[in-house]
Amino acid sequence: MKTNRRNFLKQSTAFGAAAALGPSLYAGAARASGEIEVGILFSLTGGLSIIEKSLADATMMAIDEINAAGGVNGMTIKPILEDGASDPKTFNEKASKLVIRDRLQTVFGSYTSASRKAVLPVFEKRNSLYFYPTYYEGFECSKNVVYTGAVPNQQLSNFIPWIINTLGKKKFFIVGSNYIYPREMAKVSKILIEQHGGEWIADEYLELGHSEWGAMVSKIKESGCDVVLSNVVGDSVVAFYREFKNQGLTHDKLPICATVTSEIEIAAMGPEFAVGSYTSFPYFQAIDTDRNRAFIERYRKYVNDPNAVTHHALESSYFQVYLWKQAVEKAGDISADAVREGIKGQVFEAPNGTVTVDPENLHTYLTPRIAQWGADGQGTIIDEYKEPIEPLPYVAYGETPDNLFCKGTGLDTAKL
Amino acid sequence: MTAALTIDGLTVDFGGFKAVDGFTTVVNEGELRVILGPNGAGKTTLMDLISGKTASTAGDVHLFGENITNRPEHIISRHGVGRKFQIPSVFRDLTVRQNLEVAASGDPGVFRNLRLHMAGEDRARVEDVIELTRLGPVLGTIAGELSHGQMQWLELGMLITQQAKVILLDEPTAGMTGAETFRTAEIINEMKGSHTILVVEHDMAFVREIAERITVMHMGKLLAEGPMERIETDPKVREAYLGSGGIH
Amino acid sequence: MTVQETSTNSGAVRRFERAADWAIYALFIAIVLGLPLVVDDVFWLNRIAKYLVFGMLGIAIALSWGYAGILNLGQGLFFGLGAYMTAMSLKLMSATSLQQGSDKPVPDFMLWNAEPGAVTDLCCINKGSFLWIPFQAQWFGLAMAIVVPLIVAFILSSSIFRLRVSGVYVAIITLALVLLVRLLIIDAQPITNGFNGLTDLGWLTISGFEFDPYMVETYYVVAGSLSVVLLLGRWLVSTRAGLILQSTRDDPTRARYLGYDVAAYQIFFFTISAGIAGFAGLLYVVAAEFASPSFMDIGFSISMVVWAAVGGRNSLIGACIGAILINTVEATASETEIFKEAWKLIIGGVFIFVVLYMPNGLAGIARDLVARIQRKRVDEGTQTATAAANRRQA
Amino acid sequence: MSDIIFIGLSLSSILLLVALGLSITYGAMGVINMAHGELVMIGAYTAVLAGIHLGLNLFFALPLAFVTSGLLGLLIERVLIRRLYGRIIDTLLATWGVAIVLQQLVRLEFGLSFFGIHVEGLGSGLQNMAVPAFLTQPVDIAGFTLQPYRSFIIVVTLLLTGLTWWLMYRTPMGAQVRAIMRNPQIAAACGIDVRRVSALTFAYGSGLAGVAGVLLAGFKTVMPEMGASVVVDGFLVVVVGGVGSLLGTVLAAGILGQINGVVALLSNDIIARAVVFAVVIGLILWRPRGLFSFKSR
Repeated sequence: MKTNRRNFLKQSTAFGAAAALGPSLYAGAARASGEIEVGILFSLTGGLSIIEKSLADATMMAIDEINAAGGVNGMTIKPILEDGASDPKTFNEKASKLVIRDRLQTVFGSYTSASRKAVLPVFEKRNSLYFYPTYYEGFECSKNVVYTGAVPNQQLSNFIPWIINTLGKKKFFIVGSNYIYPREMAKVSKILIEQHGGEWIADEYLELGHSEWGAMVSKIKESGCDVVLSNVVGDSVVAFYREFKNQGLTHDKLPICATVTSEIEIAAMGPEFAVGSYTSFPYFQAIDTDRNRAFIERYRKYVNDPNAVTHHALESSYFQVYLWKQAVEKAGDISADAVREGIKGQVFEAPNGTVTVDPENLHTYLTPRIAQWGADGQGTIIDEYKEPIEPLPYVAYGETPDNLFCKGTGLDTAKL
Repeated sequence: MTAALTIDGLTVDFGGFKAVDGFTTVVNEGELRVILGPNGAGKTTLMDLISGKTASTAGDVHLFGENITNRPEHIISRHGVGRKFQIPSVFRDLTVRQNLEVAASGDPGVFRNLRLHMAGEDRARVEDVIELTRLGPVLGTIAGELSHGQMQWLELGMLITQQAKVILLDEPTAGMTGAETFRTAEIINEMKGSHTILVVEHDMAFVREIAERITVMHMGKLLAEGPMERIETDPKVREAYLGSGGIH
Repeated sequence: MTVQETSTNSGAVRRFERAADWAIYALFIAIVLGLPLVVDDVFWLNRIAKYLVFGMLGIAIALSWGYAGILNLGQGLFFGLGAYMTAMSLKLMSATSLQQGSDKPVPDFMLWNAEPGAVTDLCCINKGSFLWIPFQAQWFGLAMAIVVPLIVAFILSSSIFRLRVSGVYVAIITLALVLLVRLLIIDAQPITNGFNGLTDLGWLTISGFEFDPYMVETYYVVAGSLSVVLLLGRWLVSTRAGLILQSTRDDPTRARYLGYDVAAYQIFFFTISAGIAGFAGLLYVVAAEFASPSFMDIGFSISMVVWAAVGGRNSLIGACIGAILINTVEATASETEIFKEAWKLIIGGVFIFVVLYMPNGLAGIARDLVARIQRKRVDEGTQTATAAANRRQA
Repeated sequence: MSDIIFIGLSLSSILLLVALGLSITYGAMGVINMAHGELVMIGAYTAVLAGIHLGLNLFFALPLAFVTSGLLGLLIERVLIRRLYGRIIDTLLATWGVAIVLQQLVRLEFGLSFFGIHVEGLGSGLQNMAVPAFLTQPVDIAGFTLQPYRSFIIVVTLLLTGLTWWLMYRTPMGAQVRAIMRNPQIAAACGIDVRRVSALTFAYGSGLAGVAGVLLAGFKTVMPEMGASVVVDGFLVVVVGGVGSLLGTVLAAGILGQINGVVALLSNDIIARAVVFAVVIGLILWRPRGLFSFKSR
């Protein structure tokens, strides 16, 4: 049985009535035999719902697909969806609801690091598993989180050398939103830039969500740089690219090379503002494989929007459910400990290609790609690694594949 | 007799316009002084200057020999100046009793007031004032719901509770019915002697009822001073009042 | 009816109201403290503990807004300061901070932000890290959670009220200030961990006992604190100072002419209110295990005011109950399947409804109810008294 | 140098654009309309929807958004604000509720999403408004790069300010509004239909918000939350300028915009924001009634 999400909401009205009666009743009723309950925790309201709703949709779609194909070990997955409301306080509260009251062993959720950090104590102290689908800054080594988004080395280790060697650009202006991810990306970038003989001439930040770029773009113009490395996040991205063009800068002379600008932001700004700029991600909607095309088609049908775009965090939200499924099947148990053991080394053919969970740090092997944006709002993939590369969450501190900091036994702090 | 209030050359300059200009007078302890003057003579401004609402630009105000010129309102008030406004000013969301309790301000500091009950003498005084102002029946009423007259009496009662030594009254009978005016005059007459009172008033019938000495102001200056009968016959006063229709 | 009779009646009314008032307080505190006897679900206890903390914020708002007439749209500033001070201490107690040895705690994010080769010690790992040194003592962080908000509020309110700024202008200043501090905290990433806030904290530990947030003991700490704050606040507003404060709200000029230094009263109560908010921040961190700059979002500060409005801005317990109630409704609605995406509509609608039809909030409704019962009682009482008097005369 | 002034000027014009509507609804009518930002957002969505479904460009969207937001403002006034005049803090709380509702309504496509209907241009995603190409091509004039879109915003803002000034100070309607500002009771006694004039004034202020929304949509993302951040800045400008003073609002927007621009260029945007907040606090402490004010009531 294939249900789309709107139908899902309607069907669950019946459950809703039960839920209104009382929390404990609901938990009891749903815990019927032949079901596995998992939590989904994204913002359905508030500013971040713009992106997080699509992540929740992708997660739901994967669950529906798995259920339609016979479930996990013959059991149906029963998702419990909670709204983080774009507020770390709410995330924390809902996480404790899912983990402590509903006693769930697995929750899929979070887009921002701030929300992940707010829920982490709940998962670590109650030993549940959190599947986190977003690219992030690294520097985390939790045995209670499975990270399926890119870490800095998976976005930058091909990007910076490519900018310097292939594009021939050497003077970097680094700009980002003022929080940890962009600052950490900048740190890794600087190391790579210097290694490859480039130089960075500025490292500037703007308040998260700020949309007034006049002064910053003017600085970029005056700085004498020949490439802009953007770690700008969220809706600021749109204002940035628009201001960039309005001040007469063009991507053929001074390209923006971005680590966060995805299909969503491109569609939101209007593709004409981004034509010719670059982004590095493991996944693009433009990946030209049958598997990806089918995925996009299914997703569009699922959300009932023929123009819906797919992007990196969305794709990770989707495939991480499958990784979890395989782990449960391998372990034969849904407990967090069993799934953690089961997921180590788990391989899945995702829309972006083969993904593998690193048995040591529970991050995911992904294939870095660089795309150049076109007038249709889609990227053309102009460079990609031959194979998935190993996730190194501590790369900024000298972590290498031969010298891992984060292992199954925990973080080796002596190496920091 | 001791001088309660000594005003010496008091002047305020509002950007070239002198609302009060070199005004000088002495009010003795226990005296009831009425200040008369046509509109714009500077009577209310004079009260603002004494009570600290407006800062003077020249001159001094002494209260029982102490200089209170341009001190903050609450300090002047603590020295013993009480003021009643033209538009009754009471705490409209508090009950009548609470208004009077707040007025018992012998100990005005924050920390000294972190206690549940008033001192016994304050409580006794509040009861006396309730008696005097005949507000007994409405003690539990929210002050904002009182009649105009009751509100005026409450304000007077608060001044007595406050134990102000010098009381400034700005048109205490404005907007009152005849009966209310009569009652007000009664209260003021009872206050006479124990308080020094300065009254600004237009209602001549009322002034005759209460006045002892009268000071006439004109264009911010002192025009004449003396007992009622002399003022009424003073040619300067008559002249000044011609423009605004004379004393009536 | 003679004067004497009305006077006794009004006295009786007040006595009855006071009795009803105390009854409500007693009932509330009994329910809050007795809740663990009925609810044995640790999740719900923890969740309610968080809402009790918000209830404490409601008390802080009612104190400054309802009783002093000062609308503080930046109460989140004091809540946030309290939370950060507490979280700093608890952060230094977490396993990740102690990985270099128990005598040398360093928060993990400092290691992470450190320049290569920096000394990994609180003294000098970065420019501001020395500020953390005293927070190694837990009592210091807990004390600062209240002291720092008190000091900041004292300085702020001294300048505001000495300059006789009032009304909406106070609201705008506090609003701008909370925005400013939020911005600075996010920017001072090396010592505050910026946008992500302080997470991965240790548990509050008092003489060896660790307060796991999902423990009934932790609930009692919060519930007990709330009860104490509530009674303390009730005592404060019942004192003469509380009465005088209300008079300054009604007519500051009159209060000045009675000899009161109005600013001093405003400063005192504004500062107390900030201290309560700081204490609430402390307890929130104990129950939720993190501190975040989102505590200083404008939306949160405005929400607090709305909670107080729903419960009744002129009533400490009303505002407290309002906060608890709204948060419970929010949580329940957002966890009910049919409201999953529509719950914000409901909350918005409730705010509008309350402002339009319940200007004094729940407390106003309760007061009306008490007054109605009372009037009936007094009427009956008067009738019997009059009847008795008539009989005597006859 | 001219670059710095231009950046400051364009920052000022955007502040003023949002503050202008507020200076009417808050300054003139004493209503703290927290939903003003949402009226801006509705204006922006009007432009997006007009572009997608009617094929109308920016210039047609401007009047359309004015009417849409104006009508919505009228509705809010009739249903809500009307009962709250004189209760300034209550207007803040009630309109906060309105803001929450409006945001969520747009996100839920006015409830249509429950029935599986999707309207392109609504919903929780990011939207954008196309800007005519000639407004995005910078022009070089004697070494100074003129940005047409920024200049366009500045010009429209100036025109709207002029129009508002003319309405308020040169028309009988404006005289009535100013009379109500100073004393509604006496204005009513003089035969002014206070209810009607207030409703129209509020609608006008709301309409200005709609226009601001269209112009903002040209350089930032259109999304349900876009209004929340602009409204606070708008209030700061109006309060610093002096409640009820159009000149004060213009001046405050000018000062704060220039400070922001200069500091942003000399150090960075974060410090610039911090400085602006600090200046606002300082100015209010220094002149609690604003830079320009008249005594009212």
